[in-house]
Amino acid sequence: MTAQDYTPREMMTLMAAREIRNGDIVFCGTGISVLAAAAAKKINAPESVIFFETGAVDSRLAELPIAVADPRVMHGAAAHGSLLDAFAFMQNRITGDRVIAILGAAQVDPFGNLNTTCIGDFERPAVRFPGSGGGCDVASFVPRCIAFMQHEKRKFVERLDYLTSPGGLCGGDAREAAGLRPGGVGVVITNKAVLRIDSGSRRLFLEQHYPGVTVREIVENTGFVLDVSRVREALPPTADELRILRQKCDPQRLILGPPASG
Amino acid sequence: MTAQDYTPREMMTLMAAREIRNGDIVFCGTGISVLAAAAAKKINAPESVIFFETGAVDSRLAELPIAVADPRVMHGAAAHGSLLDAFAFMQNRITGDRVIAILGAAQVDPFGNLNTTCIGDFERPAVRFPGSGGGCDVASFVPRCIAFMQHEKRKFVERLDYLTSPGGLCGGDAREAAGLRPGGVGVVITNKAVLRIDSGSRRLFLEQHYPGVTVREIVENTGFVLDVSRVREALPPTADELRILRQKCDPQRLILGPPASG
Amino acid sequence: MEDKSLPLGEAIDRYVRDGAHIAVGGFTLNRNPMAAIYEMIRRRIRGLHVYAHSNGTGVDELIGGGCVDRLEIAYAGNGKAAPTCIRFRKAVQEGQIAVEDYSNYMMGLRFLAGAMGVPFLPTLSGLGSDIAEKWGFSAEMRQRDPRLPDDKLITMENPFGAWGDASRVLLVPAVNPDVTLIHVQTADVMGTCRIDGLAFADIEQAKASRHVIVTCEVLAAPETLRGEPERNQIAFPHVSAVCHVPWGGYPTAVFRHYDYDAEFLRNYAAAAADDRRFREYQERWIYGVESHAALLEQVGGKRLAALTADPETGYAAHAKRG
Amino acid sequence: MEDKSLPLGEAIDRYVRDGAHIAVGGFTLNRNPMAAIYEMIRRRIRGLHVYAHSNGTGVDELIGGGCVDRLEIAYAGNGKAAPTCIRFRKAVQEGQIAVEDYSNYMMGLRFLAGAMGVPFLPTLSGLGSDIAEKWGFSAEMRQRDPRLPDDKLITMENPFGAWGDASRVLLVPAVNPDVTLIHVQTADVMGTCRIDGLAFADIEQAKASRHVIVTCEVLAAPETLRGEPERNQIAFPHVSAVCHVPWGGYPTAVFRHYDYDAEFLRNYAAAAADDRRFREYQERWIYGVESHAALLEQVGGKRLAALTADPETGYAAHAKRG
Repeated sequence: MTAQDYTPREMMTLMAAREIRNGDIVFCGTGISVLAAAAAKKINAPESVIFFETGAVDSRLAELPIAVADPRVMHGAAAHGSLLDAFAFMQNRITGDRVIAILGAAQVDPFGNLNTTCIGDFERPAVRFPGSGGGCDVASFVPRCIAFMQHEKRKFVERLDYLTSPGGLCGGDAREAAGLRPGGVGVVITNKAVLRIDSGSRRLFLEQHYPGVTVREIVENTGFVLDVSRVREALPPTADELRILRQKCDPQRLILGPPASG
Repeated sequence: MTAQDYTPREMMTLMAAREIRNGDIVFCGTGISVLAAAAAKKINAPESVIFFETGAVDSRLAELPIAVADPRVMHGAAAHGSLLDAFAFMQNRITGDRVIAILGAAQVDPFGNLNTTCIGDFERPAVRFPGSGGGCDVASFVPRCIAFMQHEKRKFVERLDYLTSPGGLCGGDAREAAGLRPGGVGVVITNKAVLRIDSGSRRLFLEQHYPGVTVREIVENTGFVLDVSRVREALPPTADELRILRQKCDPQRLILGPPASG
Repeated sequence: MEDKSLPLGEAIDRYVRDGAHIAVGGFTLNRNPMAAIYEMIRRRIRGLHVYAHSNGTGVDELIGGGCVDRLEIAYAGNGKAAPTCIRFRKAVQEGQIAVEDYSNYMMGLRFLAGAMGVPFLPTLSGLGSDIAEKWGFSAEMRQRDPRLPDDKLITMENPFGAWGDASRVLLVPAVNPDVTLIHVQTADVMGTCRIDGLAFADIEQAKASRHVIVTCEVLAAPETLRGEPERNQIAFPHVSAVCHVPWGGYPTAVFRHYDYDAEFLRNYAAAAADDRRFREYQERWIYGVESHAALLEQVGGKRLAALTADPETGYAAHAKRG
Repeated sequence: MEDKSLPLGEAIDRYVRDGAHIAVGGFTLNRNPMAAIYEMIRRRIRGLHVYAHSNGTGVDELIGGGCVDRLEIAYAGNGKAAPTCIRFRKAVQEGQIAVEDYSNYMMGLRFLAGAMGVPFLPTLSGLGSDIAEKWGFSAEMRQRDPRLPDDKLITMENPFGAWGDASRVLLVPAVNPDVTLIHVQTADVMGTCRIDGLAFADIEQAKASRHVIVTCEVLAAPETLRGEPERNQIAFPHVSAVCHVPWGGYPTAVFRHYDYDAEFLRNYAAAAADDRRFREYQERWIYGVESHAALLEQVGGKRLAALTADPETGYAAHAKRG
């Protein structure tokens, strides 16, 4: 199998799926986030539980939802709570500590803080994004968060235009000093690489580059200084992973998009 | 019809029922409180709504409940909320301002504060009562509260052994100064009389004595100084009121107890 | 028994004034009170102050309809059709509306605080974030307007020390809208409501509100709803008006009744990106029809039939959504 | 799929230690987890710290069983049978248990705060009352015990000024019990629960708790409960153990299954007033039977049949209760 056999989007999805462990309760957003959770459940973590901020717990997902309020998240769930129930579930340490969350972002800084609000000045932005949604809440509450982002220099920035969802804030013990519990984004998965928060420096470092992507290409597409000393090549998707992802998780390619040309 | 034709308990129930107006939402406790609400709905306020701290709204009460958690409050209600919903309904001014509440008490002071907790020292009481239940909450939230009590000197006291449910606190603007909304107990209905809070002095005064009960008897059975200058005789129950109360509201005399001997 | 049923147009006229503070139910592409929203646009309501969490479809239409001056919101995206709602984005970037940002949980808590009748509720969300730091409504604007709290959010030390494993909390102020508009599966003429599937924040929005306008798929007999009172989430004392509007959530989904119309949402998004095409869209689907029933007729029975929910799943299984 | 079903005795052994902080579901004479309570008494659990709102029947039995050292409670009455619960009154008057008083709403909010994961919640209830002023647990006791907040309640100025029409609020601290025991109509082996009729504070109690032991009338297939997820109030991640115990709420009522046994409650109240007769009661109904099934057998099928709920009303219509 060569790099041409799968798309970057497939690789991203599977890299996130691999972060999920059996027994994890997986907080899903819209799009690639729910696809990664669905893939994990079918591949490596059959006893993981998918849940949504809209309040559905252990949704069956006979079809892929295109939004977290899609009626497809309602069918066959164990229980339907409210928006408030879903966030209380994460804020409460007894249940919240078992949650792993998958979030999207428009900008990430070296400490894993996320911007999903705007580019430019908040009051009159050059580009406005949808805003926090549950992102700020989840990043505040959940010990393990995965962020998805396209790997572009303007997205990996030294300083966010707006800090929507707290990671390590300005590093060190800033997060705890602000009153937040330990947690926030610990790993960023892009179309080129996996970046992880170093427990000492509390900064993102380059952990894995995808097959066929050079470290140099990654560094050039990252807007802040990146520790690359520990980088290794990511394991490409296995044939089984790809088969299950394509045939069982998103056969309509609603989220995966166009297939690989190779 | 003479005074012998009805019991003091029947009179108390009907005096409370007369306080209820069409459109009122009636918060009921256990016992005579729910009976008064049921009587009002069948006699003078057919469009009143009965509701319970346990969360039942507009219960049908095909049979009388002997507790607010009796399954008889559940049957045929418009909706079942939680304990929290029921109290939020009263704390919220939009809905709470439409509520009239009927509470029981072990002691009442001149300002309409109630004790349902204990006689003697709280830490080692001579007599322990059940405690607040929802009483403190209701007296804090609801603009119009009715209290039921047996008319005894040791129950109408200058100073409560324990202030469970706030009325006017120590009088004047004490209630508002404490941060409470206007409200609390405005009327006390006993087996002998009706006492009401004066809007000026904020103290209870004797408003009505029951037929056959002298003002002197009432004063002797009240442990604090009572303004009797405005007293009038209460209208006795009408034949219709008694018929509906006995035949439609409590035919088993579960709450009314033994019938009048006369 | 008070009968609160009335035509939707009359309900809007009676309760939604220009400048009103409103909240709308639903979430992105699900159970938005679309018939009510289209009716507000048709009646050219102006100057609304809108409280929203993730009320995608409906809020974006209201903004596009020129109804909204101020918006307090957590999320303005609409699934695959519009990762950021397009009229929202345009209005914010061009400074046409004033926006204050919160998170979904904060907005949910603000409605809950309003429903509970307390001035605020605490959370551990957002400490150290720009949501707490940056204010879209200035301190001056807040002080001038008695309908706004003086502070957006307040960070406070935990008065119970380290109790609850928290050193600080963020306090979010209560919201009490003038009117909340929701669309539910079933209601009776008194106003009692039953929601199937996820309730989102509809219940808290309704209970926080001075008036509630309910549109419903099915107008049931009170006796029917009272057979299972535990399934009725909103009791009649909270509700001002009940309007029977089948398909009143279209083009968003209503669980166990119909799915969202992915094609309509996609066409909306495409039109919204261009002012001229957007005016054509509004002319055709909102101003050019006299009611929701007329809008549905224009959609056509065949297309609606394809969206009808499978009784087993509650949505239109195998519908074309790509 | 994790199967959490196990015999009740094993569940108690596994999760309820001497000295545990526990909460029990139900309200006065309805849906108390009586089988679980009798089992705790039978196993002579000691030193419990109990959090209760109005959990009449169950809490009074636990006190009578000598299981309770400390009690935080709003209301200890049991309807017509016992305006004040009798073993509770005796234990308090004789100083055998330490008691801290709250209101029902305060206790409900304390469970909700625990369920939400916040250190406290605000209310306007109890300002100026002795509930706020007098502490049953002294400041010294509170400071010594890390399982208790240092303050019973805190009165605070409204930090948002006059917002929400409130000058002050009372803050109530969160409760997170070690174990909550509830009895529900239906559960599955994973732990998902469906409660019919009023839920009281069971849901908040369960969600606030580190462990939850559920007893149920009916052990249903997960697929059955998942057919209507909106009717399931507690999802399986909150639950540690599920025990199938039909009539597990007896002698309290379980809506749509059976009524309370007014005679049993009356006899209990009569026995509770006298130490010797109370020991006889316990010997006969608790220590002298090996399980709830054996207790029910002693009650007899005929008496239980008379309590069986009318399908129309959910209780035993026309039952003798006087």
